[in-house]
Amino acid sequence: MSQWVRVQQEDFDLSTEVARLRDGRKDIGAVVAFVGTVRDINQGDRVSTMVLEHYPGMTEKALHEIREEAHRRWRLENSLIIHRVGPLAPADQIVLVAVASRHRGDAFAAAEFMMDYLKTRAPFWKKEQTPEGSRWVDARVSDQQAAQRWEHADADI
Amino acid sequence: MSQWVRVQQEDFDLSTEVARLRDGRKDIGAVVAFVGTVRDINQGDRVSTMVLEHYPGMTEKALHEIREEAHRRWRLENSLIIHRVGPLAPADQIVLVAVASRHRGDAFAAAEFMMDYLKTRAPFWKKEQTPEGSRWVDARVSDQQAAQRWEHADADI
Amino acid sequence: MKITILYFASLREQLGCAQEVLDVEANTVEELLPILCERGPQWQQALCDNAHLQVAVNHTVVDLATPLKEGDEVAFFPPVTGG
Amino acid sequence: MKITILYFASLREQLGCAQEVLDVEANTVEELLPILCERGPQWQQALCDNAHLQVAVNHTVVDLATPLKEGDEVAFFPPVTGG
Repeated sequence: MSQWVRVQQEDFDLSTEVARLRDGRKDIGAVVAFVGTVRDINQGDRVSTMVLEHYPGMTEKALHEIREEAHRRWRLENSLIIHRVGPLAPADQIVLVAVASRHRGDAFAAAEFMMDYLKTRAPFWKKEQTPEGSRWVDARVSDQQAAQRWEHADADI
Repeated sequence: MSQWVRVQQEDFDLSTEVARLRDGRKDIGAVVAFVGTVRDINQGDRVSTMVLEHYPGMTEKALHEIREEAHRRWRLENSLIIHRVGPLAPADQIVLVAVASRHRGDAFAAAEFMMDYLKTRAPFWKKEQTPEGSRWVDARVSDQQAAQRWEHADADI
Repeated sequence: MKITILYFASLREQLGCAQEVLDVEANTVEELLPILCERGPQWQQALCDNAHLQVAVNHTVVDLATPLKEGDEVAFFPPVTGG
Repeated sequence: MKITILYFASLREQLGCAQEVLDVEANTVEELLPILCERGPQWQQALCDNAHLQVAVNHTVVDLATPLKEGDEVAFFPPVTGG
């Protein structure tokens, strides 16, 4: 696993990770960081805990490919993806995508692209605990649609 | 000055500010944070230091209006803007815009909107020190164009 | 030829199987599927009657026509829900 | 009537003035400008010949036709460059 793509049980600290991403570089003018967190309501039901399962080996490969594709499409100085697995509770951090670039337009677009692709292409699955028992979370059509926005540009590669 | 709009000389800590923004709330699923930093090159010249001047009173009013407009346009749970003034050096943090929402699309759009409007509507001015002496930074056409992308929606208000 | 097959998330639970090594003659994923689905109705339902079934071979998502070879790692899983 | 006038950034430096209180008869910003520009060529250049001049009255960006009244705070500045 590279230092810019990590799958881990442990929590992460946003400032620490962004400082590592920036590495004191003076050619960086913009950082966009996305943090995904666990909500206590999903599809109308209360969620008490969840467990994130993944496909070790393929997960890291998929995240690397997403990161590399972002670096092909935009002018980026650096980027990182951290995704947690294992048991999580509401308000816990799940995922961090952070992008550093010279100008802000590249960082905003690349961070959103990376999240949209992660949501539809990285092999993670959520199982929620609700008052009615546990259930696997269904994939969202809205996530598929968000990812499809970027696909016209796939012809470039 | 409210706790969600701050103009200050002091630096800020990203994790601290995002934790304050989220406030442990379990209905937040997405946080997008933008950090602007000082680059050591601008318009082809080396920048050793800069000073950020502003219009006290109007600055806070302009930032509040930008924040409120973002909350009108998207479904947001919270947002904050911190902008530094005074002397700054390359790699220093200048600005933080952070947005918390249920779903990521709102947070990404609102954060980019707030930065685009801040760049063209909030009364800050940068004076750079370069090897050729000091100079006031010129406004960028690209920032005007970025802000104009959002203006079709102004008719709503 | 020997291939490793992995099942994830709801599929793993439905089939009661996370991983197996199978000695099988199947030129493609499409040829492998009926062999697995013959095992019983829960296999039929989870794999062959599942419009949302995702397949990866050697850590890359593929379609059913993808050829298989000795030593391949085939994974079956539902649509992903990370992030 | 008395109004407060503020100058920022490059305008403040060109004019050598950050703030003044002026007792003046001007119904609009447009009527105020020539009064200031009569002070000399650097005023003419910084304010009246400046296509990029920005004006705020009471902390709101306005156009030149905006009416003025006793106690208003008028600010002149170049295009903003924060963020």
